[in-house]
Amino acid sequence: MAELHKDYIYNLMVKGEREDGRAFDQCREITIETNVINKAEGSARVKIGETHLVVGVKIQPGTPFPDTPDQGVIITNLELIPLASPVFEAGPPREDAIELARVVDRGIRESGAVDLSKLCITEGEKVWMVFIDVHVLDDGGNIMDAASLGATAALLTSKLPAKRYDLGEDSPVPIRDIPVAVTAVEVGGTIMLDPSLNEESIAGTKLTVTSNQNGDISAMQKSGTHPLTSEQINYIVDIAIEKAKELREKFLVI
Amino acid sequence: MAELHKDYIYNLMVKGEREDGRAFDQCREITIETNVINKAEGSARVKIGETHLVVGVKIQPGTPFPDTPDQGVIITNLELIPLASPVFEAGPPREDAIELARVVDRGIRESGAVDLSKLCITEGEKVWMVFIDVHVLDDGGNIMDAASLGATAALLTSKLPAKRYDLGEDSPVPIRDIPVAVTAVEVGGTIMLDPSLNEESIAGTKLTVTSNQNGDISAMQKSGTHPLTSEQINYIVDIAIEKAKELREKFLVI
Amino acid sequence: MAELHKDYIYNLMVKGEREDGRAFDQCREITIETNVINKAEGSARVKIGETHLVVGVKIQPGTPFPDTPDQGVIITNLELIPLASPVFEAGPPREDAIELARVVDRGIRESGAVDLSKLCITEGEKVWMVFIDVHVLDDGGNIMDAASLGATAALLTSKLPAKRYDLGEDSPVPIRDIPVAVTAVEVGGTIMLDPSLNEESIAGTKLTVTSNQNGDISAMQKSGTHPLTSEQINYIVDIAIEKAKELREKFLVI
Amino acid sequence: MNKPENLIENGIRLDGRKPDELRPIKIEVGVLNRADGSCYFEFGGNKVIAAVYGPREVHPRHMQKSTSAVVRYRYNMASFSVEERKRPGPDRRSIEISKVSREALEPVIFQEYFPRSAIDIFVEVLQADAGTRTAGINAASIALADAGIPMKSLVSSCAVGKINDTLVLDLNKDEDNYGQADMPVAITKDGNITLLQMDGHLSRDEFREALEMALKGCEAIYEMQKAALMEKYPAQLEGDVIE
Amino acid sequence: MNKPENLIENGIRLDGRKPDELRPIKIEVGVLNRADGSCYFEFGGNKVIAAVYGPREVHPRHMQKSTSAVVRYRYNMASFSVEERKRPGPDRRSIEISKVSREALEPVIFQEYFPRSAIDIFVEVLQADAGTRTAGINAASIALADAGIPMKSLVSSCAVGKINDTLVLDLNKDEDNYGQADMPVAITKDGNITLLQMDGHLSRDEFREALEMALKGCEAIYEMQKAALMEKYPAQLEGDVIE
Amino acid sequence: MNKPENLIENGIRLDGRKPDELRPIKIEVGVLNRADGSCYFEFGGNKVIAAVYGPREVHPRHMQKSTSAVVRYRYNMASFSVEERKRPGPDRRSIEISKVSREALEPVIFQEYFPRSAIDIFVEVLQADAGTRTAGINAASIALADAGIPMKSLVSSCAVGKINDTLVLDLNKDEDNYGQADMPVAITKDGNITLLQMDGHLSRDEFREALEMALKGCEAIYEMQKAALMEKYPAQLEGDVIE
Repeated sequence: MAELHKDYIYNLMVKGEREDGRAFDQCREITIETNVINKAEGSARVKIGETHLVVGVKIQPGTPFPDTPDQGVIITNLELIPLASPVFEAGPPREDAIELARVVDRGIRESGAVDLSKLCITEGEKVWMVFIDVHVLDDGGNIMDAASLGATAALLTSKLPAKRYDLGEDSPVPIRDIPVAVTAVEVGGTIMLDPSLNEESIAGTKLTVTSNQNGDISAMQKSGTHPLTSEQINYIVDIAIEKAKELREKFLVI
Repeated sequence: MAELHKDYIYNLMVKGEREDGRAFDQCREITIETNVINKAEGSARVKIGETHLVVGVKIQPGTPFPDTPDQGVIITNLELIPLASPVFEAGPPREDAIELARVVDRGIRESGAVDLSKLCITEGEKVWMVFIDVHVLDDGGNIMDAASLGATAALLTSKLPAKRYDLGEDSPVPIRDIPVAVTAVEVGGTIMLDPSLNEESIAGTKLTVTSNQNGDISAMQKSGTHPLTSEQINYIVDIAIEKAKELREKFLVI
Repeated sequence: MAELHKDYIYNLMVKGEREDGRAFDQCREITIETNVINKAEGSARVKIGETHLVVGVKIQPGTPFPDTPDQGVIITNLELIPLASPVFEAGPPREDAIELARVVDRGIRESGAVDLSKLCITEGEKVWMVFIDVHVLDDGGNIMDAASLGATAALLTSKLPAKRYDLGEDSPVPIRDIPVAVTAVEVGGTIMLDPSLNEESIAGTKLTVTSNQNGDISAMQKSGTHPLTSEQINYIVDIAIEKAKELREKFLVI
Repeated sequence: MNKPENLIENGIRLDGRKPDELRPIKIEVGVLNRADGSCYFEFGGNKVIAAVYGPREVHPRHMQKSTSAVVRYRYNMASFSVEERKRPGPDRRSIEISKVSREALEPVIFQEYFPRSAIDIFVEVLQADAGTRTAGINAASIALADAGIPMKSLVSSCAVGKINDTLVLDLNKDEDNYGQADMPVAITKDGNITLLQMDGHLSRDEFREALEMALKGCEAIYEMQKAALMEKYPAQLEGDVIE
Repeated sequence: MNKPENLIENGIRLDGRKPDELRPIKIEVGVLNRADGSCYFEFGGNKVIAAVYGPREVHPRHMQKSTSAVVRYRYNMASFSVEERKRPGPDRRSIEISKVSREALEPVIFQEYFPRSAIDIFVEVLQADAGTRTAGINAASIALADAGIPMKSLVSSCAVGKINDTLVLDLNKDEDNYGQADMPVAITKDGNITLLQMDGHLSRDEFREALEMALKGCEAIYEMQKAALMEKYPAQLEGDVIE
Repeated sequence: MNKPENLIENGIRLDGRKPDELRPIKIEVGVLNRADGSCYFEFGGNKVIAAVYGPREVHPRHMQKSTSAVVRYRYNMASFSVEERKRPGPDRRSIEISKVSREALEPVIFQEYFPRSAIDIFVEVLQADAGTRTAGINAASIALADAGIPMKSLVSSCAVGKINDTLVLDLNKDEDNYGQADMPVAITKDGNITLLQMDGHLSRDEFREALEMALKGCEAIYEMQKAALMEKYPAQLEGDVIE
């Protein structure tokens, strides 16, 4: 983005405005469509403003980790493929893609969203492996929240494909909680939710807060080089938990 | 190759001639020598004009693919090592090497040349893995046909090394058909078989046709950016099948 | 190092002197501290002059190689991490790191230092895998000898962690010999032991001689592009065996 | 699905199609914001999306061509696009498909208009059901037009196969798995062939017939591609090369 | 260790610490010869070593920034630093830690003083016992000062966690394995937060309390970092930014 | 072969050789068309081929040396060259062999004649039977001469080993597998040693004797190398450095 445009956004912000007319604590329009990929055990297409991605969940039997022989495995991947942005490149995932994937993963794992013990088939030998793959198609900013929403929505519609592997009847993935990640950016002291691509490009820091059904926090990640004060962090935590509640009720009822 | 030399070849061609005096549907001199590598289960050294390569077949027991538990496995590799040409580079195989390997592989696989079901040792557990490795030593053009000839010739002389693995007596690889690939190039509307390196460098497109003992086609691959007409393709198919018959009778009698 | 400084060292040498005042067959000060890493099964910190490295030995059960079903496995790694020198780079080990690791490895393996047959747990199924990892922290020259000393010292203090894997009581790694590597460089016809970084940078060739308790040679490696005469080599072998004896007695008594 | 006894009975295929019938096609032009041109293409059970960036700078520099644009093509399958999860990243199959797909499109692009620059084509397969490379080429061809890249023609692609000794157009997954031959083809609007691959078993005569059948299938697809572009760019296309 | 019944009893943790007590810390400044600055840092059972090279030339060139230095950070665990041998080389975890650690330090470095150059920070974990990233940041911050890199402040880092529903400072390995939450934090001397990660379960109120606790822990570490530097550089530090 | 009781009996080795006898050698000079120089070298059961390209441009540029040529050496084993199929691509062993082989040849090449350029040596092992690195160096040395690279001398290489407490020249595979020591050596025509590696067990005296034995073996090989070149280049070699 040109410097001039950055100044424009910055000046708007000083006047309390955003380029697209939103309030600072307002998200862009969100649409979620599930079961969009019939080869996947669960899937969701998420659009937040101009950001667009598809999450597919593949589930197959595999070997448990030695230290958790009675628990299933969740593996989250996210690729910033060059189709989605002129600045993304082919090749092994870079640090931002890895960070995004790991924060989505921790949100799901740490919230206990999936009851891993129910993914055990034969202790120590065979468990369900749940692969969550986030395929970003259009980067319009705040991939983090879109990916998190997509992952949760896809999991909510996923089935354990027991029949295919002669392991009985198919059943839904055992869901215990519905984590929602909400990201804010800080720009010159102002806090804004759900940053657009332009806003991201002038922000010094993002803070992602993933919260549970009961309003507790299950994961957080500060990303970026600007420091935050305790007050800013506490403020973001508060509005992120509120916003997560809204989003959960609107989009993620089981 | 210098532009001037390209023009020379092109002008010759317009006059109906080739640099080395061949007719358009004539191959260069071919020599095939088998059993040249005693550590391999089968091997062949092929020279077509200035092109020179060695194919080695290694066979060892391995696990079948889950979807074909009663069939052996064929894996074809081809490396364009930097020894063979100033333009080849070390490193993982590039798209041309991969394409060559895959076309050789499909020629053998799709023709049913090897009876894969006879490569099963214990269903679902142990089958013979046949590794066909093509080692190009000198690139004088038309590696494709040399590699295909070498792979077939090496297979025809290969043994299943049962003794070494305490699996009974050695026996020949079960051969059912003898596929032969023949490649033509198109240059300014003219079709030429078995292109030399210089001819390849001015050709817009190659077409490889692999055919069987009974004259049926088992694999085809167009490679290069010039379009071909239906007529050109049908013409190439016809002469490729004829030439394959010749080569089979001359070099590949079992 | 600047050319001027190279000339200075070279001129000193011609006068029979070394930059740090040592005799040509004298090593720098050596300190070895063992059991420095409590997560490792054995470890040693070695300083030779300004060179500083840590060797950690990890031991865990694994599968034997098919051709030695009744023997444990030793795997030696050495990384020239960018923390240790401005000229080291991140990434897969380069040829010098690989050479160093392999010479350390051969010194231990060929001397029979570890009784591999006693590392067998169940023939053909389970053996102890001994991983020797050399972590270079400061390159002050002659990493080779420091790594070798560290590897041997760490092995001498290593335990087979049988308890952790329910395989009985812990026991020391079965040691049969104590190999010591000693490296000399040749500069303009002069032979010097234990080269400092500056001396290494003007040396054309290094020769490492690893010898046993009984004074026999178990491994040698010439490294570098200057040729050596038979006389030079025989001289180095003689002083290296002497020096190894000294070092063994001083630092590596069991 | 286990191997069915017959893939075609009384001239009707298992999914109800006639031998020379294409699967349903759905085309959306310009579906992405960041890309210079894009296209979403459904071809039966295949869902692919193509994006075009360029002409733009070439990185790394040594890949530049001084007299024409470099065309690059990356065919990639999403991990979840197939029955058994696919490991992310390129494999030998996708590298070969990328190569032949690029070569299927290069002849129609006026590369010499853009020396030292790159035209990057990315095709992502979101759902696969046999025929992904043909779907990708169809999508990419539209995405190139959507990006405003000057082209001599669209490129249209479909496969012909053989099942139960019958030649049929546009194999689906089951027909591909249990069929006797598969032959993907791509053509320009003049019927010049820019992609041709085949594996399986075809006699010389079957091949001739199959090629004719493929050309007809491609022509039908070409009309749909043109219609989709006309809908998005009604004015510009009048009398244009795309037509 | 198998999961213990209680990780804290009567306000005393299994290793004898009080809830708000840090593990013992040992700092050595300037321990390496080749590096421009270095620091060995023991933090309970963690043993890490940090080295700083720079400002120096940037390779490859295209990574240069024309108006400021590039800061690079490589967190790496020695294969023998953990119970189960770690494969050498970067993994996803170490790549993420390198990123957030770099971002924890960048705000205090006067990067604009050194356009087109690189400041390289290398952190090697020789022995790991929970909290390696915080130990690494503490060490790196001292190594930067030892290298003479101009800085606005030191950066100090420690974690807060939750065990048996009690918030505790600076988790050790067992507390981390069997605890309910872990939250590493880093701050500048003014209390600005440059690193914040969390996973586990914290209520909104617990979070506020945990953050306060972390800030106090970081302040205590800051004093130790300053003392270690004062000991090495008694004269220079008088009235300096480090103070 | 299982371990035989004796590898040598009454001074005769299992393959019929005397202790100081080399295996049969076959040399063909200039066997490749594309390479600037090449040599096919059979050494007992070893079949290797060496190619030399250069002096030529260096890619990537930053590998250039401003005052001399860069010599590069790539030793590679064909997948089918050994009993158990070898995975394609370099491994740690081949990287080390490439390094010491390059260093065995560099001292005889007039590198300073060709600043900023590369001399690339490629050695492919088609069939392996112990001693591939020595066969490779012998072949590469001839290929360099065939390419017209100015050299001070040829380099000649063979190994000495110990079997049943007897020193023997030029181990074959079985002797290598079941022997007590292996020591590959390479020398210039003046007897200067450019390659020396050893593993196994040799006393100080055995080592001295082994080294002498290796030098004699190398000298014999040198004569064969020279003869092969003389046959190809009868005129030029008169009075030349190769002699």
